[in-house]
Amino acid sequence: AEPIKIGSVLSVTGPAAFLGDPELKTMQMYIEELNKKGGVLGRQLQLVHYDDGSDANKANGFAKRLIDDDKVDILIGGTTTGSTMSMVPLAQKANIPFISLAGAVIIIEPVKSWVFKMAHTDRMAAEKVFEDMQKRGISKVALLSETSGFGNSGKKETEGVAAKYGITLVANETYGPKDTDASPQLTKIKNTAGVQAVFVFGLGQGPAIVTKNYKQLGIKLPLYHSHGVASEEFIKLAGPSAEGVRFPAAALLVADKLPANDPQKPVVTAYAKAFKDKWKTDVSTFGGHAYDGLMLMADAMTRAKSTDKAKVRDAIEATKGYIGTGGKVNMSATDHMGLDLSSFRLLEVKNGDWTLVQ
Amino acid sequence: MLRVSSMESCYGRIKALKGISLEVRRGETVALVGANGAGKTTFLRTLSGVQPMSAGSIHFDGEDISRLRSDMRMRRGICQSPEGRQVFGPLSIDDNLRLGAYTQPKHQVEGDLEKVFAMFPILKEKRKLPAGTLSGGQQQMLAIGRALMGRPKMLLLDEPSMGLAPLLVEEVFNVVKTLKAQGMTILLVEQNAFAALAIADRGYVLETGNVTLTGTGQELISNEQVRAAYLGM
Amino acid sequence: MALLEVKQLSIQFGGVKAVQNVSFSIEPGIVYAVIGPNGAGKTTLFNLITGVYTPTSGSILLDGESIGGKPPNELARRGVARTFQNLQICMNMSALENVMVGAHLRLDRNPLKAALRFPSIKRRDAELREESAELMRFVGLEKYIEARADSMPYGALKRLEIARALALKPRIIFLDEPAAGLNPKETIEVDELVRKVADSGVTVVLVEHDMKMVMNLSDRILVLDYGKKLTEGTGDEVRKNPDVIAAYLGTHA
Amino acid sequence: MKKNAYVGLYIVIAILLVLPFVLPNSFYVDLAIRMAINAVIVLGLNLLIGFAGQISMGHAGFLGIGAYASAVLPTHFGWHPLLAMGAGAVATGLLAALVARPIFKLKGHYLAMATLGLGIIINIVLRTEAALTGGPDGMPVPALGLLGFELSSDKHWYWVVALLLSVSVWASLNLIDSPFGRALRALHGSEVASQVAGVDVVRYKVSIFVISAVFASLMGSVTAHYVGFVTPNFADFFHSIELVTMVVIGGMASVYGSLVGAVLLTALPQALATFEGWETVAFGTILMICMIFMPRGLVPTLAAKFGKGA
Amino acid sequence: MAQFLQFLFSGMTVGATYALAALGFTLIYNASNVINFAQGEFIMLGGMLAVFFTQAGLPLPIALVLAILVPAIVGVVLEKLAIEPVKGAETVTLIIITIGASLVIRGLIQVWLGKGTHSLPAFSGDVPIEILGATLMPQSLWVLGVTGLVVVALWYFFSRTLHGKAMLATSFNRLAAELVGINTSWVLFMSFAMSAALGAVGGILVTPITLTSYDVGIMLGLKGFVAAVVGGLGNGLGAVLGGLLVGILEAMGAGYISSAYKDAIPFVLILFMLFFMPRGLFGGKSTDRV
Ligand SMILES: Nc1ncnc2c1ncn2[C@@H]1O[C@H](COP(=O)(O)OP(=O)(O)OP(=O)(O)O)[C@@H](O)[C@H]1O
Ligand SMILES: Nc1ncnc2c1ncn2[C@@H]1O[C@H](COP(=O)(O)OP(=O)(O)OP(=O)(O)O)[C@@H](O)[C@H]1O
Ligand SMILES: [Mg+2]
Ligand SMILES: [Mg+2]
Repeated sequence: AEPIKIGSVLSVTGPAAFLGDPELKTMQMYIEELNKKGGVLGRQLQLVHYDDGSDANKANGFAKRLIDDDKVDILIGGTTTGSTMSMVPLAQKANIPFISLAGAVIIIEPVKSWVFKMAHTDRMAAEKVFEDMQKRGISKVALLSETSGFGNSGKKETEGVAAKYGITLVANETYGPKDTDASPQLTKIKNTAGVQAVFVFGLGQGPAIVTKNYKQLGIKLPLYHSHGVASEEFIKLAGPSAEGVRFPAAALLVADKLPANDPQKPVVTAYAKAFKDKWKTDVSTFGGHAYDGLMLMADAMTRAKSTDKAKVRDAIEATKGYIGTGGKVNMSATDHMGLDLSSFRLLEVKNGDWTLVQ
Repeated sequence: MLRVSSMESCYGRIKALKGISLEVRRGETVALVGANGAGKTTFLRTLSGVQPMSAGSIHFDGEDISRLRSDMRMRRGICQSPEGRQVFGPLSIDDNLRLGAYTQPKHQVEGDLEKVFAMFPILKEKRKLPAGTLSGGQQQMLAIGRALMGRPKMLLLDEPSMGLAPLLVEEVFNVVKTLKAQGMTILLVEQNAFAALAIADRGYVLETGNVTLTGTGQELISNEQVRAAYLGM
Repeated sequence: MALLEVKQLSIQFGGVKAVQNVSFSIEPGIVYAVIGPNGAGKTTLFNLITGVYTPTSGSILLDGESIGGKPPNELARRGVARTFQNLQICMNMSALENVMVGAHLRLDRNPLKAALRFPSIKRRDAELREESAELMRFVGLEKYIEARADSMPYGALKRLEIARALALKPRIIFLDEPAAGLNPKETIEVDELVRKVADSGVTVVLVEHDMKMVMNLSDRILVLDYGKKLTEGTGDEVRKNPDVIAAYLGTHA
Repeated sequence: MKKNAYVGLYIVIAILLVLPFVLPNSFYVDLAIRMAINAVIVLGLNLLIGFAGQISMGHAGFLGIGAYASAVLPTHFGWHPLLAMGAGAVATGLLAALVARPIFKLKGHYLAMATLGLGIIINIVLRTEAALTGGPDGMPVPALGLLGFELSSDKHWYWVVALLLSVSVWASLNLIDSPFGRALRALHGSEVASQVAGVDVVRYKVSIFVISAVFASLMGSVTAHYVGFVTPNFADFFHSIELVTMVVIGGMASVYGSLVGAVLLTALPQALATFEGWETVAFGTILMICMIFMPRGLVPTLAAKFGKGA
Repeated sequence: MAQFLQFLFSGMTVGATYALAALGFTLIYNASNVINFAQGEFIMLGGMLAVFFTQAGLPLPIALVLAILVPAIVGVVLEKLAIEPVKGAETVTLIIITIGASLVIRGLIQVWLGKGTHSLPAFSGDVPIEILGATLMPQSLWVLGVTGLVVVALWYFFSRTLHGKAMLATSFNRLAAELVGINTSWVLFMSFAMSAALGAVGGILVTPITLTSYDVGIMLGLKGFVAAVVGGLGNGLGAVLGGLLVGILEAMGAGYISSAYKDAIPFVLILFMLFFMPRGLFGGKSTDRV
């Protein structure tokens, strides 16, 4: 039979390569694996992938190519929110299911009939962090966000939910994704009266530099990050400065530390092991989103017993209780992500390793 | 000392030299005359190795230097004062002259500098100024001085009197005469054909990339064709 | 009234006083020569009058109107044209186009009309092409009408500059060493050329080291030395002036 | 400029007429549209860089202004898209005119750096004013209606853009072979010479800068409507460099070179997309090889080789 | 006061990395008038290779020597293969070539060493030095110190030695340089080797502060170019001051005005400065005459 064509546009190079790279690796690895097991619906899977270089305009062009020229059956990808959003109108127009791996809430709010997303939202990250702050009695927070799409959207959501947790943002600074120093911003925050904790919303090496600067400047306040630091690389880069940093992340990152009865345990340990064995690099939760997207698709197609686009879409929307690396997914007509706050775990760096904050 | 046989050189697809053969003996002064575009400048540049030669050969001091890089030719003693002066504008006059002696041993440089300054006092006066601010004629002096700093065995002068005041034209021709008397070999391209031929032992007439006439300086001066075409008489 | 009047003109570069308190005036229709040793300030004087440099002090009057410090394009508008001692040729264009640029001010320069290919513009351009070719023949460059500027020998480029300056239809033209790099025969050609230009009513101001040409052509001569005016007069007066002989001419002329 | 310069125009038109009927699917139509849009921008930029010899490394900034005018004004203020497009062009023109005078005091690398800075500033503003522009993630752009009928299908877009391109080529050819165009080329060759000939050098530099900026802005608007989504990448430094590269690869001061450059460099990333990790290396290598063997650009070098006018 | 000082230190540290990049530009520009947009990649190579060789288990001194030597060779290869063949081409052509080269270098490193970010341990530990309430990292002193040394060395070379003058002469007038017997190919060769090595040294020095990955060269190259132009192209001291100026403006901008616009602030000020100093802080006056 004809192979099932999976079209994907990922940011494998450029500023968001940090996310896109493990996503692509995961897709390649698991498509191979699925094919070894006989594929889906008895058909082999074929990945058609293009790298948008973290440029949303390119993503738009490639999405068109996937739909019109490659004639793929489904779209998985859009590493960044920008890329995703530039592809959304095309998917909607072409009536093709589209599973995004990006984070921002706007992807699924308002709901777009053909668009789903796997990653936790930035709003959830902010809420998870604020929840913990609330527990510790922190109410005055300084926000330091990155001027990338990720950080910018995170900033907006953070500002939006702060009040709900009784938190005021007494400082609101930004740094650039390629900055090599954030001491001026941190100095300013340090000298702001009343700050009780600092929340950094960024991705990749930026947060590591911020964390180092934080230590250098001798700031003693609790430091929170977003789920954007959820990879081993962060600890390596920030070194001892990372001690005590807290951030929300999917279960994947602490696969071996999960209690044995955690429903996600088998999924995440298997994925983490497979990924490390195959690529000899550490896992990141972003690769996990690709895994979830792919498996969800396979699941939906199996349930739909067809690759018919409308049927697959309906099947995805009907997903209930699917356990992925990101958590338990319960989709519905009004919720195209299907994750709740419980799917996020709060981690803390202790002795150069993650620990679960209970 | 110098033997050039059937030299050819092209700019793109246009052949500017079409097989020039010429000889200069040790201690001789040879003048090259010809109308605009005859190829005099091209010839000198090809000799110095800054313009590619597409055919022919150059022998200097018995050695085939046709394939030699320009700086190696300079080291063999071929120095040129180029057309259009080509001074190093932002560098001082002093530095320009010192660079003229780039291939020479250090100890002789100060002495040579003084010789050039004696020849063109104005250069000494302005020695710390950037060469680019000099007037046209002053730059011409600098170009000649720079070539002399290289202690040439054979000096190539491309229109050395261009833009010089009458007094200095005389001076430059006197310099050429003196150098000649000191035994230097000189290849002189001049529009001031009369003066050039007058001090030259021999001359060549170039026309659109070919040598059309040759003879001693006096012969050429008295040649009717030359008088009509180049001397305006 | 004098066409051009220069009063107490000076300019200084750092410590170098290149032109100092120079005054003179030029009557319309004559050939006026400026001579002097190398570095006397002749080119600088041209640069001042044609607006390339701004004077440190002094005034320049064209038709009684002050033009000191006005940009060159403004002066071109008033009929001032020039050539350069250090060639200024547009090497990215053909020889003919170089000449056509000289006629810039006499054309309709509206970009919109040009982009829409108004017939009037096209017609005028075709005429100008003819006119410019004619000018090239006039300066003896018939051989190079089709040539690219960057493939022309030095001497030809000198004349191309003259053609370009003439294309402006100037009232006064400044020639900086037009005969440099030309052999005696070619110099005579340029000599005749300048004569023809002057005869057509254009005032010519000439810097030249070829004394034969200067004496032949000029109605009046200004002699500069070290940026200062040494003397001014007719050819004969200047030739016999002992200061001029000592500073410039030598025994030779 | 020879008479046969216009022959190329007829060939271009002929190709544009035939193309939609031979392209296998709408992806290729899409590619053709993007090529044509880039070609128009590059034509304008080549007037500035190739003909007038003034480099701009910030032109994507102007493109960005146009694109965002078309996105922001209709979305947030309910403007008609055509009005927004016009407003973007006017704003770009004003901005370009405002900065041009001081900027064009600069030469060479100093000019390059100033224009680069200008582009970066524009980009940062678009990135930062997230409330209006959607920030780094960009924002959707409403569809463009023309005389009551909405441009939605690729074919419609194709014909619009093809017409724009043909007109632009024609106008560029006309312009460079006019007194205005000659003055531009002359000031490239020698500023004082052209000034002495009466060319108001500053004014010409400013005019062509403004013209090319407005071109870029308009085409930015067109792209925005066509793609339906804008991001600050429209205006970023790399895009500026990409545009300059198109000019140089195709051939400076060559109208048809602009087309060739735009077509090649729009197609190349698509062609290399399947190289998986090696795209950057391949792209860089191709750039270098082109420039090393054809330093004057494709069209002028080939034209010189086969003895035709450029 | 402490706050101001902190901004200043921070700006100087960042600025010194820009300055090191700018010095590389200066060196090549002075020999060839070429702006080498691949300069940033040499910096990247220095850092990445130092990380790679130390991780590969080589002893530190050998790792560092290799991390400097390899980029130097890359620089020389670039010059021989890509710059030498197109001598006399237009500036933009050369710019595009060096951009192409930077893509190739970056791409190869990406394929070879991956996209990860890496760090090197600081040379003299991580204990910040306190000065009047502000802190400065010892590594910053390394960067500043080496930058200072390089400037002095370059100044001496270009203004006091004949070989330095010969290099300048080559950039001003290649034809005349050849006529006075300068081997211009060798001059270009050396300039690329030196600036690549210099870039690599810079890369090694700044990695403990800035971290490194295959794509850090883009930003450093860009900022280095800006710094070199601000200082006045071709002037070593200018390059350093330009770098420090950009760095300090960014830090002050982030601290006092708006961190969102901190990258734009230096550009705005620089544009203003260029209007009054069209050839940068120390750019020589034009000596062209007509
Ligand atoms: N860069 C160039 N490109 C193409 N052709 C050129 C170039 N330079 C010179 N030529 C051509 O080569 C021929 C010889 O030129 P060359 O400069 O050697 O003449 P010349 O005898 O020195 O003239 P002049 O007396 O004017 O200096 C001329 O026909 C000229 O048109
Ligand atoms: N831009 C400048 N900066 C510094 N000095 C200058 C500048 N322009 C001219 N000078 C100086 O002014 C003096 C006059 O130069 P100018 O070129 O006017 O001489 P000239 O009379 O034309 O000489 P020539 O006959 O050699 O062409 C020279 O000493 C020159 O060094
Ligand atoms: Mg000549
Ligand atoms: Mg002069």
